[in-house]
Amino acid sequence: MKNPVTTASGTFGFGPEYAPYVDLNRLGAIVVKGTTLKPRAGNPPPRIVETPAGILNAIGLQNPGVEHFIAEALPYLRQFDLPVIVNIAGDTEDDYARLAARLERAPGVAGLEVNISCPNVHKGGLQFGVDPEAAAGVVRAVKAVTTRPVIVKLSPNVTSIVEIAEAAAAAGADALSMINTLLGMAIDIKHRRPFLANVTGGLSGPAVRPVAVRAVWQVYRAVKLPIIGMGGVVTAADALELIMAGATAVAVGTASFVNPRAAMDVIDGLEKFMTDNGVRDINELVGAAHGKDGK
Amino acid sequence: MKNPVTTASGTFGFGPEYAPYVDLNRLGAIVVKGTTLKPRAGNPPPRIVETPAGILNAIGLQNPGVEHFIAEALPYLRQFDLPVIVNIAGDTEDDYARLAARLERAPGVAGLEVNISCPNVHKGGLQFGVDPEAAAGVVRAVKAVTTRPVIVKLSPNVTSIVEIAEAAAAAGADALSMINTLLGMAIDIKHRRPFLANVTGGLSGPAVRPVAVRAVWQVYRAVKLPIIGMGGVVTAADALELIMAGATAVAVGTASFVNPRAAMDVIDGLEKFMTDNGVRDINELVGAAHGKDGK
Amino acid sequence: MVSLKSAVLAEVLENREVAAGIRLLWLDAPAVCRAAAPGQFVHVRCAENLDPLLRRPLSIHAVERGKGRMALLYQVAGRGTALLAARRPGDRLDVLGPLGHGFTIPAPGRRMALVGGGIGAAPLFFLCQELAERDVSGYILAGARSREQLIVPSLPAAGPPDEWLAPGRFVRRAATDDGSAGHHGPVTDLLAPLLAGREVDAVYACGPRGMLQAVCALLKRYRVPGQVSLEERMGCGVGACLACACRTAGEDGRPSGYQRVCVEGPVFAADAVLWEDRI
Amino acid sequence: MVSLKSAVLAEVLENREVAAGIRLLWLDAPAVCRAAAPGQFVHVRCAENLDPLLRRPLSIHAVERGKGRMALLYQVAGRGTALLAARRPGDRLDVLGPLGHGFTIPAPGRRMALVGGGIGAAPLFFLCQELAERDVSGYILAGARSREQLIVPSLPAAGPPDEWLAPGRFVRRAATDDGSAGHHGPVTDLLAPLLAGREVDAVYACGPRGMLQAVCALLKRYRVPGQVSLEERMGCGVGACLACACRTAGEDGRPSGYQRVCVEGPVFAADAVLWEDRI
Ligand SMILES: Cc1cc2nc3c(=O)[nH]c(=O)nc-3n(C[C@H](O)[C@H](O)[C@H](O)COP(=O)(O)OP(=O)(O)OC[C@H]3O[C@@H](n4cnc5c(N)ncnc54)[C@H](O)[C@@H]3O)c2cc1C
Ligand SMILES: Cc1cc2nc3c(=O)[nH]c(=O)nc-3n(C[C@H](O)[C@H](O)[C@H](O)COP(=O)(O)OP(=O)(O)OC[C@H]3O[C@@H](n4cnc5c(N)ncnc54)[C@H](O)[C@@H]3O)c2cc1C
Ligand SMILES: Cc1cc2nc3c(=O)[nH]c(=O)nc-3n(C[C@H](O)[C@H](O)[C@H](O)COP(=O)(O)O)c2cc1C
Ligand SMILES: Cc1cc2nc3c(=O)[nH]c(=O)nc-3n(C[C@H](O)[C@H](O)[C@H](O)COP(=O)(O)O)c2cc1C
Ligand code: FES
Ligand code: FES
Repeated sequence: MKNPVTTASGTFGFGPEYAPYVDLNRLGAIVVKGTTLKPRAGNPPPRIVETPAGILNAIGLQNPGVEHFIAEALPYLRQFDLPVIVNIAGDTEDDYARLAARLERAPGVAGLEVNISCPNVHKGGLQFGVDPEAAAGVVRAVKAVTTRPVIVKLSPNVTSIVEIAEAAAAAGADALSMINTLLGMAIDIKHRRPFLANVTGGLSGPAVRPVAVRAVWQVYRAVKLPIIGMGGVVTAADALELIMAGATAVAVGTASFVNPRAAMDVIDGLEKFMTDNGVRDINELVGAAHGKDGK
Repeated sequence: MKNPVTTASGTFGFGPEYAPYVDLNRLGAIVVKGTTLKPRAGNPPPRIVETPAGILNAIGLQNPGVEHFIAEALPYLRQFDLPVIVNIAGDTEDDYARLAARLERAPGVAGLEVNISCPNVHKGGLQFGVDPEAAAGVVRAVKAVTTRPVIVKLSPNVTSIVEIAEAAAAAGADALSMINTLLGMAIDIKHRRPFLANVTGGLSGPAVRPVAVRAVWQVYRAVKLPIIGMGGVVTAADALELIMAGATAVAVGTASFVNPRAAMDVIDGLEKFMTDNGVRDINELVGAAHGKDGK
Repeated sequence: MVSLKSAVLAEVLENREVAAGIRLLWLDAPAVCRAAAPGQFVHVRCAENLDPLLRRPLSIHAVERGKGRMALLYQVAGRGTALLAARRPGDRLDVLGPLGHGFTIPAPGRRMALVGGGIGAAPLFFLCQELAERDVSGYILAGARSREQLIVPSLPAAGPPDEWLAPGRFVRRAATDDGSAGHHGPVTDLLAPLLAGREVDAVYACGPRGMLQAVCALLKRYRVPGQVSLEERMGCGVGACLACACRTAGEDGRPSGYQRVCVEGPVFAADAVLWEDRI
Repeated sequence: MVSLKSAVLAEVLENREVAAGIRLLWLDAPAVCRAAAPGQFVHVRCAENLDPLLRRPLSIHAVERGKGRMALLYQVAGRGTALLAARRPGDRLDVLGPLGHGFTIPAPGRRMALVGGGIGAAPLFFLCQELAERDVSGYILAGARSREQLIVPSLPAAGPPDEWLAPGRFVRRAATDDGSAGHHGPVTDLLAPLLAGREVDAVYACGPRGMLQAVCALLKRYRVPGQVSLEERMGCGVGACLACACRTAGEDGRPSGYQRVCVEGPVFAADAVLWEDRI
């Protein structure tokens, strides 16, 4: 990776949507929208509602399916000098394995991000993300059929994220990413009903950053795997919080909706911070807030 | 209760702090700062840090102990026409039982709020709040020695808040309150260390409201106990979200720091909403967002 | 090195109330003006901080390409638009756009009905501007709750160009729910006889969901083609988040999945939209 | 019915830069003025929305009771104070206070040293105002990084009242870290000889933590009483949240627990503060 900044799955489409605003060649990597075996229609609208310093979304994993991804989205992305990480989601262990196997045969896939934590599909993975056994099962199934690096995306909606992280690590994960959205909800008080058609949604944006920093901090101390940190990164300072908490890379998500160039601004801001503070290698900052009692 | 609005424990002191700004007689009830058997010094500063639409706090249950509470704070509060709910916290089941027993002999205690969910003390209860067995144990121990209504305060830092709620209900809780703070953290990037002396803290304020609404919604569907909803209530509209999700009463917390009259403004706003919408009894609105498939 | 688009910081030139709760905002935004087509929208950042967080979609109401000026016509509906209302001339506004897929410009000789309901009529003014030089004629039908909310009659307030409305070629008619101006009843009451009498070749409509649905039902009944501009809650505005879903039908009339209001829309063929009940 | 206090919406009268990055804000706030005592602070809501969420504590810098005007002297340090800097005359600012426990007004005849470091010197001006009519004399010692940041010499810029500083009774001395004004070195270099020479009966100090700690060490060494004004991160500002903890000692010098900077402070007896290392 040219730099430690990537895009959070589901917030940056498949690349072309933000290409008019962002030089994709400058991104450290792109993580594309969650992909499933079959095309998925997603949830009925409304799918989004604004909350204080955040949003709730319930897209429901709308996506054109892995075949379409390989036929259409991947060739587009391969024009760029840009590692492509494919976020995969399924209803069963076997779904994940089949997705990984199919993508193994697709040229230009730099890694897989295994989404075991989407709160917006009823069978779509959340059960895996909250149960260490189930999480490990998915990871093993994917690892068995792929040679690509496997990043496991963790849910914050658990009593102990460390427990799930450890299970994923033991099952062979190459890296961890966190956090997916917090399970939340908003009520339309005028109509006295849930705001989202899906009832609950996933909370993201600046509001959740403290939870993301804590998750990265805890997992960094417990598990020796690289972490991709995400959750509420808007500026380079936010990214630095996650990096100093232990993230090797960061993803920009909701912030892109507010500022299409957010990922670029984070890249530029990190460079400036490094220059201003005489930091040669960003890795000097990874986990820096743990001091000597870190790992 | 004159109205469904109370104060969230730890955000309104023991009453006198806000008495210059708020007519305490107008509150539905007051929930005082978490009280322990022995005085507790709390955590070293810094104890607070601002986050997007929220704050992280790590007070560490600083309080003068139950004897001082009974001798000093309670007589002050008894001057008012105001139900006093005492928030209690301990390190062991026995601590909770002794606190409840001691308060049983104190006149003017309208109820106990059992805090099994404070994230800021190392032994102070969090283990109870995340484990259904332990939660039930505390509730049974308290119920055995008190005739006062027992409200159990739940943590959102769990995989299933419903599971804990059900355990508390089965153990005899009279009501549930939720949510306590979300476990979070902030990094001071200038000094490359955690911002709070306690490292992690509890996230509260508007940022967490979607999580609170979701928790109330889920528990309302599963458990037939009154719910006191809290988390990010700033306005009457926010309170109505919690009420329509299933809360019988709401507590105003962090908002008081921003606007000392926040609880009054919520009371006035609820009255206005009821008048404008021809609602005679606030209970008509409790759980209204569940529609016919609610309970 | 590719040349990248970006949001612009447009200077506020004017921002005043033109009808009850409705304001007209002129911006200095030459790049947006150059690229804009009728029916497109801009995604506006209303706060300078994170509260409120998301941008707000607003249709392009008028464009003066020569001067590089464009106007938005907006209703103060909530927190974002209230912040917009507080912007003074000289302030800078973060504007992303033009975005989305607008109205098809009708072929010369066409007879059109342009139907606007409430603030939904905002984009019709820009459309009229573009049609002014073309040989297109027909009707502008404006509906509103009452006289105060009627938008089309207030269009000239947007600037000098009464002639932009090309009244010679477009007949204006109004309908209000309370009868305080024009026809007493829904605006579709004005449309139905035009369709029945085959007086128009196509209908373009924007406004509240209920009105659009009624328009589409009439179009289906009289087999007249049309286009409607939809609203949906948005995240990104550029097609990346899939928040702004609208269920559409394929050629065969069967559901073909969700389209994005911000990219495939906001203007859709009237017969493509499936009016599923919103929960 | 009790009469309740509340935050006031104070009109901004003036808001201008008076030193590098330091601004003076005059507010119309008669009720606050009436109740204010030197060393107290107000808790200011910098945004009208939720970002940033918390109020900001700022010392009361000057009070003109007759006119009902008060001034804050603030350094643009972060987002809240940057928003303050953008307020224009005529805007209204949500101000809660006066809050906290200020300086004890010295008895007549006392000889004082008032020590201010950087922006910490803000409350000393109000203190000087209150002492102007009293028979109190001594020294004002102002420290700063360099000439541009020196606060006390810029005090007259706060209005006409050079005489408020009662230079006849107070001798002013400055110290800068870079020697660009006054003594080249820390402001405690100016204090030490005064203490050694028994030239003052008491010392009041406010400024950065390190400076206050050094002042307290000198006071202990020379057994001179004093008071220091502390800063700590605040939530409520009224004593309810226990966020603003400061470790103090009892009469016996042993730790007596945490006090609240917003209620028991911000001004504490110099010998009560335990200077525990902040992590
Ligand atoms: C393509 C498009 C074009 C539009 N053009 C105009 C126009 O020209 N003039 C005009 O006055 N209004 C227009 N609207 C509606 C306008 O976007 C909303 O009124 C505005 O976003 C309300 O923001 P608020 O903060 O004031 O209200 P709030 O209710 O506080 O907004 C809360 C959230 O809901 C969203 N929202 C609220 N109402 C709508 C709505 N009707 N459609 C989509 N999202 C909504 C907001 O964007 C925001 O995310 C358009 C909407 C769309 C989708
Ligand atoms: C009793 C008291 C009196 C003060 N008087 C003055 C004064 O007269 N003039 C002046 O310029 N400054 C004064 N300060 C410091 C002032 O409160 C901070 O500079 C200010 O809060 C910074 O806010 P910000 O949003 O600009 O900075 P940010 O760094 O963005 O603030 C983030 C958070 O940290 C808090 N914070 C930041 N710095 C401090 C600090 N030094 N002390 C306490 N909290 C802090 C803020 O209140 C806020 O909650 C005083 C502080 C206290 C406690
Ligand atoms: C609209 C939207 C869609 C998302 N879709 C996915 C997805 O398909 N797969 C996934 O793993 N995460 C998805 N996420 C979660 C984000 O990748 C990210 O983990 C989360 O939003 C936190 O980061 P942020 O606060 O920067 O947005 C989605 C988030 C949003 C807001
Ligand atoms: C400074 C502070 C102190 C708190 N102390 C306690 C406490 O002692 N006991 C408790 O049960 N909850 C405590 N809480 C949690 C609140 O009661 C409440 O559950 C939480 O803040 C969410 O509500 P809010 O978002 O309205 O603040 C505290 C919260 C804050 C901000
Ligand atoms: S708003 Fe994001 S896809 Fe339309
Ligand atoms: S700031 Fe809340 S007690 Fe001091």
